[in-house]
Amino acid sequence: MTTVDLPAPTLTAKDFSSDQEVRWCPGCGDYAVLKAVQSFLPDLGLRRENIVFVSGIGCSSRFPYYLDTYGMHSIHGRAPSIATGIATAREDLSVWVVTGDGDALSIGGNHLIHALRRNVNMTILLFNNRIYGLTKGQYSPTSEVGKVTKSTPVGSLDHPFNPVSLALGAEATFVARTIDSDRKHLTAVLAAAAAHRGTSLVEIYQNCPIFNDGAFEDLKGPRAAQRLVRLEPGLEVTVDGRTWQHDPTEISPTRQFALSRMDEAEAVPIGVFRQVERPTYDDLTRSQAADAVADRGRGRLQDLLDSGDTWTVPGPSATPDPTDFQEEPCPS
Amino acid sequence: MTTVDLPAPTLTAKDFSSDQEVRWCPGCGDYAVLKAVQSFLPDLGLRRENIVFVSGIGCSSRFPYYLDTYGMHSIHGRAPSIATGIATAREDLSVWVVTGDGDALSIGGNHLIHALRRNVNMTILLFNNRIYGLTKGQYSPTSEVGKVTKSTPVGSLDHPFNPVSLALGAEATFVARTIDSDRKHLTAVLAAAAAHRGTSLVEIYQNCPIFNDGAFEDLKGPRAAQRLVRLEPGLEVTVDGRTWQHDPTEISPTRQFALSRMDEAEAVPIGVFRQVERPTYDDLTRSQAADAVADRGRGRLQDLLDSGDTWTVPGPSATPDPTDFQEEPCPS
Amino acid sequence: MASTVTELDRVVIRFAGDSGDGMQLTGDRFTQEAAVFGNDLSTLPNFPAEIRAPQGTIPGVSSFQLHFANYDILTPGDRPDVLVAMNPAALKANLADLPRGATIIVDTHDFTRRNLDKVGYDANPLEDDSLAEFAVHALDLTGLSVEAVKEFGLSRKDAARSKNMFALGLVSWLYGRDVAGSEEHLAAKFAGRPTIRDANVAALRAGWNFGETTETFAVSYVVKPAPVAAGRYRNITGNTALSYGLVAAGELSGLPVLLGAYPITPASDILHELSKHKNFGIATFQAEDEIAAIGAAVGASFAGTLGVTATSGPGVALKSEAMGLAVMTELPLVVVDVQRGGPSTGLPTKTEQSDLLQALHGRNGESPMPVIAAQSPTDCFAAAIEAARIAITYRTPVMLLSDGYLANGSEPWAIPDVAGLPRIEPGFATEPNHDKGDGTTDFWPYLRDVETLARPWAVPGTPGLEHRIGGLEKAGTVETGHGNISYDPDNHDRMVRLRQEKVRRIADSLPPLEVDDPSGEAEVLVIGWGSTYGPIGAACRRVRAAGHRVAQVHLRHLNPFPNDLGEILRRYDRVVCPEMNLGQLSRLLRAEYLVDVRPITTVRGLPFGAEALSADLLAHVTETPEPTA
Amino acid sequence: MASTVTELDRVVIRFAGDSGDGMQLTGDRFTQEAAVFGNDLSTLPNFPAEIRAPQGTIPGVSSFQLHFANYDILTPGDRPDVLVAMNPAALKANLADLPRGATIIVDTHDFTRRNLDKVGYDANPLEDDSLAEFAVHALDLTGLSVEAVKEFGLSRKDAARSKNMFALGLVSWLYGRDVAGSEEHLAAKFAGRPTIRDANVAALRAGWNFGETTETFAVSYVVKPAPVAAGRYRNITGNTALSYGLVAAGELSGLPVLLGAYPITPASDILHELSKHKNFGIATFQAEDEIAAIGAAVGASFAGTLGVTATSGPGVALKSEAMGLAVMTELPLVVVDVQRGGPSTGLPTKTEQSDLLQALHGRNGESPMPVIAAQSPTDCFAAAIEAARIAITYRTPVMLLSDGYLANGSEPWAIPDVAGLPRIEPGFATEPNHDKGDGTTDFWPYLRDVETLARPWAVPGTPGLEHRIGGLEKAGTVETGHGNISYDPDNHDRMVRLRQEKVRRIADSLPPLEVDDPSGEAEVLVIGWGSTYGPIGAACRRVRAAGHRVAQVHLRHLNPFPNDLGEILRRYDRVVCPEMNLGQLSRLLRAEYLVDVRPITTVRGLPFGAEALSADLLAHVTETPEPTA
Ligand SMILES: Cc1ncc(C[n+]2csc(CCOP(=O)(O)OP(=O)(O)O)c2C)c(N)n1
Ligand SMILES: Cc1ncc(C[n+]2csc(CCOP(=O)(O)OP(=O)(O)O)c2C)c(N)n1
Ligand code: SF4
Ligand code: SF4
Ligand SMILES: [Mg+2]
Ligand SMILES: [Mg+2]
Repeated sequence: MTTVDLPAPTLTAKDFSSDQEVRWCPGCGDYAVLKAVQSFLPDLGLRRENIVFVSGIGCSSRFPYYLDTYGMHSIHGRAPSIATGIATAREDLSVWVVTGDGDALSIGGNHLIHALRRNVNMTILLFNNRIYGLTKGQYSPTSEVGKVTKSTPVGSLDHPFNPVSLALGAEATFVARTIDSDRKHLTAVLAAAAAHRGTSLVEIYQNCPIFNDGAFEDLKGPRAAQRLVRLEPGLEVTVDGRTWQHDPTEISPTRQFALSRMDEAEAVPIGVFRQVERPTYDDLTRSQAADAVADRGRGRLQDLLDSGDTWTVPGPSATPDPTDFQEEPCPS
Repeated sequence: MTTVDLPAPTLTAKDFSSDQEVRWCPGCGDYAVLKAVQSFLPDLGLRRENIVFVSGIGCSSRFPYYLDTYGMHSIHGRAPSIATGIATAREDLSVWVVTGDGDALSIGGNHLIHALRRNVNMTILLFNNRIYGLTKGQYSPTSEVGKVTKSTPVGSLDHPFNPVSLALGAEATFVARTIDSDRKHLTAVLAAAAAHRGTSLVEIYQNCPIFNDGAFEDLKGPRAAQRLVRLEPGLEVTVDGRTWQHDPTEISPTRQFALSRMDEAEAVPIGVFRQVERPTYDDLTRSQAADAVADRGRGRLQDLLDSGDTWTVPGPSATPDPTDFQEEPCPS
Repeated sequence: MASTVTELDRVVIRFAGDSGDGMQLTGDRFTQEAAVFGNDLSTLPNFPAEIRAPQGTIPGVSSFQLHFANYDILTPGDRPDVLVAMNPAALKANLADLPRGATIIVDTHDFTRRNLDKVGYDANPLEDDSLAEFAVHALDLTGLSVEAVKEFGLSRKDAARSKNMFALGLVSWLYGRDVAGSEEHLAAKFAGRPTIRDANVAALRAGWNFGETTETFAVSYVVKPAPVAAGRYRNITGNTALSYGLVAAGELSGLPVLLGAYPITPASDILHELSKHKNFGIATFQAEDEIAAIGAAVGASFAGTLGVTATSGPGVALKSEAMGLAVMTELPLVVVDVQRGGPSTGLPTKTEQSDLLQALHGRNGESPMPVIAAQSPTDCFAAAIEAARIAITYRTPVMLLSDGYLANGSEPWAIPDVAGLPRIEPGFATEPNHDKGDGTTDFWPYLRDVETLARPWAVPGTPGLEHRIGGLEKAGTVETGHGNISYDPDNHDRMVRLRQEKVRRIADSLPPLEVDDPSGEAEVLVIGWGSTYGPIGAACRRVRAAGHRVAQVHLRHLNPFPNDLGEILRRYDRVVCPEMNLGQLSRLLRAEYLVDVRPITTVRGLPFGAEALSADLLAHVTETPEPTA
Repeated sequence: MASTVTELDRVVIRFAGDSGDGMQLTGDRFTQEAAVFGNDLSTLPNFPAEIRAPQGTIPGVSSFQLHFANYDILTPGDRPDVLVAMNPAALKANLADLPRGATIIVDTHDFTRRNLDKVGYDANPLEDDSLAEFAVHALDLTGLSVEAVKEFGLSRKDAARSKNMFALGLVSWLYGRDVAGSEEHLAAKFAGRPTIRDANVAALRAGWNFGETTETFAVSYVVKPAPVAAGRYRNITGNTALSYGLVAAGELSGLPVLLGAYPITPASDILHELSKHKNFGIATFQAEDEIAAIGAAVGASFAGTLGVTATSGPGVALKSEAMGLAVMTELPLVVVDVQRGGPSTGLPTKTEQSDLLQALHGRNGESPMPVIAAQSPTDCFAAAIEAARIAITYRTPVMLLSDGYLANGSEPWAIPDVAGLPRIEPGFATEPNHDKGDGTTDFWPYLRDVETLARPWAVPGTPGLEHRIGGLEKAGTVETGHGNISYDPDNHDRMVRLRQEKVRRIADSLPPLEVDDPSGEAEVLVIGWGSTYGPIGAACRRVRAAGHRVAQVHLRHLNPFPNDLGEILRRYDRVVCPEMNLGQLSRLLRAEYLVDVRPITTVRGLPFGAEALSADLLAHVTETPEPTA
């Protein structure tokens, strides 16, 4: 979220569509998310030029090309670092990161958790299809154990991350989950994420019909009602035999974490798990700079160069010919 | 922990001391941990040659030089990956990682969380002095907000990680915390960690008298009794107004996570937070290999090369002079 | 029924269609038929960068080119004699590559207004005279296929998907190929889905029969088998051959192999292939990133396994620091770089040779690493074994360079007899190697072999050899091999030179270079490395066929260079070096030998065309020599 | 009271003691005194690699060498005329560097059996004749200091810690230096701790008085001021000068600066220094690793800030992939590499020039990046501004090479007048630049300046210029600057050459090289780059003083090379290139110009000694020329 208020233009989804042809596979969940984002962006009330989308590498990371905002399709896993630089440099931009489960949690895991603990102003959309799409179907850090893929012909061995638990363990201030197939829910979560000042992580369950079709089938259609828990503030939830009213603004993350472990049992919670206020890294950086100017005045270069122990050599004095001197007796 | 039983030799702490002079600053907490480890290693009942210590870079990462076992002082942040290779290659080794708060949580954060979720057989000793020692005192990802250091002359801005919370969010199977000054507790935690099959993370609060002296002073001496909660199975604990008996073997990490947030209030828990069984990555790798041999027999190279669609060219036939041919009419 | 059968020496055929049209399978099968028939061959698949680009668009076109001949050929061919185009996009994307007079077989089914618009065809090219200079066979392949499989009750969509098999059948007929092998293949592939199997076989047969019974084609062709040495053959891609080479290296050295890898195009298939061979003592570890991948390989090597990591250029960049650790700790390690178009993400699915300088210099400090390259898909097998030999013998990380063209291209491979492959001796240290002077001994991990300068490889678990290694400078010369950390200035200078010399000595283990100069009188030498071997060879043949003399030498070893290379370069008046980069080997040769090596460069993501390259070579060969003083 | 005052041209003095003895401070203060007095000077601090190695051991010795003179000098000196040694370890570690006849001032206090044993002295060297060839002053400096400060009631340990100030006072007296400045410094430094302040001042004065009143020293010395240009001066280290250069670049371009950095020796001080100047619009971001550090810098540059990242060799290795992204996206970026001993972790606190080839080639693909180097501590200021000029003008990442010697070494700096510094024009794009042909316009992010080939820098927040950039190949030539992803083979070839040409054109903006050849008749040219400037200059002076002719040229620009370099190299019969690596610049020059550049190399973690280097040069200068054909 940007804090700088600019006259809100009246834009539509179309204003946010670039001239590039969208190139995902037919049926890819990314289309639905793109549509939702394009439709939602006008609601931000921001000018297009004040929005930046940064992505890593992966199918989902093509996202910025399709939005008529500023954007960078960067390198694998590093989008949160790049976004950190953008957000720290500029307070007037709304900074978005688009990433995949491989991009964000495999190669980019460290940047993600550090962005979360720093609480840099950015909204991270993590497209979780539980597979590496772009490299044609290897298992990912969110794939279930035993997954048979090109790189694991007799099944994968490693226990997956739960992105929500990981984020909560990494001191995140905003964590939410939604699903590609539910446009309304997606949009609501996007709105909450964008409104949050700090790092917002939104995990989006996204179907990859080519390499991991149906990963979230259970959560769609008629069965969805039993399998999904739609988190709302005040919703009564029960985990491990304990019941309470969900409060995303609770400072202690312990109950939100407990919620994130629900899927181990029956139901999968979607919605906002956590949303707490904490000063953001970039705002603090700017306020340290402002304080420095307030305390010491805007820096003057000449003063800086002249600082420290200096001395003055008076009057011009000819520089002697250096060949007159030698530093030690000549060796030969 | 290694599963391969070898006749247990009778060794002493001295057998585990290498001929290298120990080179930490006077009063560094690392000395105490080294002594404790050297004294504890004989209890493992393993041969020296079956023990490997791998470290990254940092003051603490000098550790392997001082132990007369196999060892590698590797590069910054990468020790968990190297240890993963060692553990996956060899089931008969006891693999230890020694790392600092910068090494493990800053540059090496991703390898750490992936080792934890994979549950590779290794014991990670994380020396947390909440500062970068070797590079002479910059703040670290565990430094408190507002820390004045060489790189943050007006105070650091970022919210620190809680290594225990992070580990629990990263699907760890064994997480513990101890402190350099309490040899007995340290040894007991080491014993539990070493006994665990899988990735054990032990956070060790370690004093750096040079760059962050007294960071854990509160937890030592007379005040320790009020400030420390010594976790034991069955200990009655209260967090956020809820009371229960601590059970590190509980499969759901939610209450263990809650415990890890205790320090936000008054008391700092030390001891074993979590210790659950889960197949290890390296064991599973070995069992997939064993299954492959059982199913298909030990691979025969000739058979592999001969596999697929092959054909046979009968009888010897002279290879013609390639200059007799040309692929297309010559351009000139 | 065709009236005439014409004999040809060689044919280049390209199958092109939408990504979903199964062109790679069609190409693979036809390749296999040509191989079994005894032709020599070379292939060039070309994938779109997108997983599934929008249907019917140019970026979505997938193609497979096959060159087959009755003699030994060296390249997949420059320009297709035959194009099979399954839709307007496939036609448009490939047309510019066709020589005048080429044959085009086109599926008319998708030439709808909508599809034509998608690719910017104002008029239907099948209906105006824009294809006048080609021999066009416009057939409703889709319709014919649907008809052929209708008895199986498939959905229309599934029925239409058999059109690639119809096309395969038709082309097989055209070149007199037997489809029995492909039928078997389909039977095996769709064993679990009998309807699909039967439909595909039916479409395949229908295609063949269509050629045989209709009079669409006046002529069919035969390309006789190539005279090749007796033996057992199979068709193999570079990535598979490289993977097999790594399996072989494990067997030949008696070492288990651990591949640490993070998926990346075009190297991922090495991970995929090796993950199938767990019963060979091969472990594959899909790491969280490239750094962890090489980290695990280094750890495995320390533990007495052959550590391997496979990636492409961006991954090599990330592994730089860890390679330095392997250089410093002197552990065996094979780093495979399947090069692709750069810089940065670049052109991931295209080929290039632009990582050579990165391989040599992409590490901090003086960090010498042997570098070798494979020259053809089949050669990837031997190159992998050679990389392992150097790594194990000299205790050093080795960079093995392949590229996208080798990785996915295929050619027939005379399957080697395993018994004839050379063994590799790991020679683990088993006991203390240093006399302390007081009657006792201890182990010095850097006490070197005086000849190879290799240090001992003492594996955890070996009693009495406990030791510590690391990335800091150490006292590790031939005289002082205890390996303790040393900040002594003179020691560092000696160590830096020693690590360099150790790599240099690898050259002493190499056979003399083979210079191909049939006339024995060439004045111009063409030098290359890696996958340009085929195109350079083909271009040289052309130059020679045009009546000129030219010599060719091709390097497997890029660091160190073979001992006789300088002498060879100086033997010629002129040295020319074609590369798929901006002249990287040229620079290295110029710096090393002060010879005015002239680069010929292409950076188009595609191998050199033999035709264009031969024209370039000819210019150099026929240029008047500069007057020498 | 000394009987005689002798005048000297120059003195090299080295303070050595345990890490805890405060030798760096002593050296700094004496440097400042010499500077204020008007001497020219050059310093070489030498830190132990450990934070605090065990007390009294050789690895724990910290030293500071200062060369001061009455003329302009170029190096910190080869061999100390005076060694101040605070304990046995300091004596032993430094003795070998002393020339016969040197003065040794030694604190006898720590010459106990236990301390002698620690460093392997069987006998006390102060008591046998092992120091016979030196002028030894064995004094109980500690005892004298404790005595001098006893009135302040400090603990014995704290009292003893004032011995470095006692030593400073004594040496100040010896060279007739005023200690008033140092007194002020102590007063400021310990303002909050008056007892410590007073004790230190007392020890300082006691040391001075000790020299003045006792007859320990028969002679005292004077080194007159050096004739230097008028102006305001200060002493400055390379890291500080480089940091100031970055602040200046921000001011001169009007851009905010964001430094993304991860601490690493010897680059960390740049982060420390810049973090102090937040009131200049400088933001410092201590990242989680080197990759995130450059990532943030790239992001900041995209956002219209000058992105900078500073590290050492291992960090550069990690940044390789991201530098490729900056090359591909053509964003301004300054990457500072303060080189240290490699490979791998190597010798972190020592200097080396071994990252040159990494700087040029350590990225995947053809990934050209301008590379420049600073040649002295003060020159780091101008070098940083030049790096920023190139980065901003050409929209490219630039590698700025410094090294451990420049970073920590210091020399007097004629403080520049800010008004005289050249402005740098960011020239942000403000409006659409491309005519769509239908009467409307749009923005093409890769529509280049036809002269520099730089692309427009359009910063988020600018309406109408919304665009997307990335690491994939794009259509971005002068003609087709829309920058959309392109897999077209010919486009890629053009783009690869264009990125190379853009970097090459930087050479067109450079002034002619300055060749220093006082005789105008030299036949041998010595070429260097970076921190060897001083030692090469000093060695050339010696060669000339010995009656020989030699020319010197020193490169700031390593990529591209200046346009006139080839011509200059060819002008000489012989070209010699001293480097602190195994000959990296030599290789580049040989490859580029086919000139037989002869390397002189040292990799000892220390700068060249002028004496040894002049001997090497002399050998080349006096060698009989080979007969030319
Ligand atoms: C440094 C580097 N390593 C590897 C790759 C290859 N690569 C590209 S995307 C990707 C993973 C994609 O998975 P994910 O992030 O889940 O995105 P998806 O395609 O599923 O949307 C990989 C391994 C790369 N481009 N760069
Ligand atoms: C790639 C790389 N980056 C940076 C460094 C410099 N470095 C060495 S140790 C270290 C951090 C040390 O902190 P920590 O891990 O907490 O260990 P400690 O010294 O406190 O025990 C850093 C930044 C390095 N050696 N390598
Ligand atoms: S591979 Fe999967 S994730 Fe990628 S574009 Fe296709 S459907 Fe979407
Ligand atoms: S700097 Fe701190 S952590 Fe490092 S050795 Fe010294 S006391 Fe220990
Ligand atoms: Mg994915
Ligand atoms: Mg630390």
